[in-house]
Amino acid sequence: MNDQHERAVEAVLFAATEPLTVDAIRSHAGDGDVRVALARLKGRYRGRGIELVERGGRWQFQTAPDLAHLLRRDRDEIRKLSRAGIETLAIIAYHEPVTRAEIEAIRGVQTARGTLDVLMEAGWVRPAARRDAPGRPLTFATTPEFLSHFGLGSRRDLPGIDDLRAAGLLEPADLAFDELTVVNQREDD
Amino acid sequence: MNDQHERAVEAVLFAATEPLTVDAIRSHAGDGDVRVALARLKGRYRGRGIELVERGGRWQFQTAPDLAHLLRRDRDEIRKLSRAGIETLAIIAYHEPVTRAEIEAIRGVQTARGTLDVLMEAGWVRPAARRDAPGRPLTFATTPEFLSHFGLGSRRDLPGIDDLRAAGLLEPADLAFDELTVVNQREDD
Amino acid sequence: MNGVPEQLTLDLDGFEGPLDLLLSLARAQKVDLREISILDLVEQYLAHIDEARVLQLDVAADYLVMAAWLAYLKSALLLPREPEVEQDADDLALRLQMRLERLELMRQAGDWLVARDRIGRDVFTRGAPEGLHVVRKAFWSVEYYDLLSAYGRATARSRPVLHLVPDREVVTLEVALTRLAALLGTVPDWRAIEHFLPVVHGAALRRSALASSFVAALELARQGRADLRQDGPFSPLYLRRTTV
Repeated sequence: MNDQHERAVEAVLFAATEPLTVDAIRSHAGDGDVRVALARLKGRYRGRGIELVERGGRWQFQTAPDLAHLLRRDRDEIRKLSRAGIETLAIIAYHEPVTRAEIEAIRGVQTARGTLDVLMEAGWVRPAARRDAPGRPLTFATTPEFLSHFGLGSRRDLPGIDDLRAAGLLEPADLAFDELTVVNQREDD
Repeated sequence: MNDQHERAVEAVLFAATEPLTVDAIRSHAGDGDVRVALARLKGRYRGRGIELVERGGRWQFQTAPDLAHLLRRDRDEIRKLSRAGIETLAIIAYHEPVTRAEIEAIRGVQTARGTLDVLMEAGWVRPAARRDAPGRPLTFATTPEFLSHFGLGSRRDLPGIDDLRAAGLLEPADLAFDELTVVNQREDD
Repeated sequence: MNGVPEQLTLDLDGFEGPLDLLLSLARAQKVDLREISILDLVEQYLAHIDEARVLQLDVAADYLVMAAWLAYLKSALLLPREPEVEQDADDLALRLQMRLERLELMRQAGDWLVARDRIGRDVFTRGAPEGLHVVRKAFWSVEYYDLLSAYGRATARSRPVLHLVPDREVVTLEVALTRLAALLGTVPDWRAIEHFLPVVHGAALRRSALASSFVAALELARQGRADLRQDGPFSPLYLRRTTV
């Protein structure tokens, strides 16, 4: 019963407390083509008050964006990010994995201690691997929650990211050069 | 616009943290006949993986009852019992009912708190009567599951001490010693 | 109280570092960042900093560092055209322009991000999800053999250890000593030790008699009652009563 499987996928996604990968869905919904079921469900909910979306390979139901005004009432406002926080988040999203020094090189200013903490506390940024460079600095990257929170299917949905990458503007080597010029200038002083 | 109202009701119910009265739904979803929208939605979700239900005048989405089992997935894990666990189990089997202190006296080492817990969790050991002795210590005994796991009809099927000795299972230390003397004699030859 | 410096202080405070100030000045040129006149930009920036200096304001070190670097860039850009130097200055100017462009892009991306349909603000997930649960059932596995050998192992640790040495016929040292002392009195001259051994049956008992008699001979020699002689290693051992 194909339809039975689609029902199962629907129920599992509804019950889930977080976005689910296809594998996670399969482990609960049992045998059947999960992708086919997801595609059908996505179509079925199109234009409804609820929609099925994929974020970074994870699937979830959420309310339709155009109904936001009805639902926002009574809810706590999302804590507003500082300008530095927004900028830092964008830089990490475009350049990940990226070190703190590289973030500072792009912004041309030191990053306040709290800025990265706030992003990590929100669950949007996580420490990633250490860079294989002198001092082995820690790098930072975005999380699946970042994609989900901002409604991104993947990082490729970030505007212009492919162009920037093609232009070589997202290369760590390029950033390192900027950093170097800043440091050299400081030492010249 | 009727459909728009239905969408709103759908989204409101989906996002609600608790079942909502018709009035509560109206206060969020705005003007429109909430009851009509609810009836339509109920029909729309009939036979799906989720359904819209009313309980005591409050409405909510819930997983279709026949799919509830999907939300609870059992995973079997085969785990090996620790050495201490096996020894403790064996002592209980041979000496039951036996107190913790007696087990420790036989093993010659203290029994970690978790060891007996694991055996009880496995269903092989149960607390038995209290010993009529100072402190009235609890005794432990094996269960029918223990017998069936090891294919025993009763505890009498456990090999006796002589059988164990004959099988070389009883005194591994002495066994090793015997082997050593044999080797020495051979070297004499 | 002078109103003007305060205003200027605020002016600089409003910027997040020198790059931010440069970017704001560049935006004021109202052209695409790629078309920007770096020279104009540098002059505006330096004018800004100079003004702050004239007013004796504290200017953060970062801004001064950037000012020094921009002053260097300006002079390099204005230098008479020497092929290598010119290349270098143009390259630096291009890099500065690219840095500004990238910062601008990141700013726009940040604005774009926060304007997205965000969960908890614009879109909402299910308010009361039932949740998915994985119930782990542990199956413990033990083999019957492991159970039995564990019992042997455990009980062996506490069971009193009894070592049985099988009874064996021996010629004790006492017997050998008495016999040898008595015999020595009857033999006046050197005799091999074998001569003094009791007649016994079995190779093991014979070896025992030899060993005990040998030790007995050593003991008598120590007491000064017997002399021992051996001509070389493993050659026959001779005994006689000590002659005074």
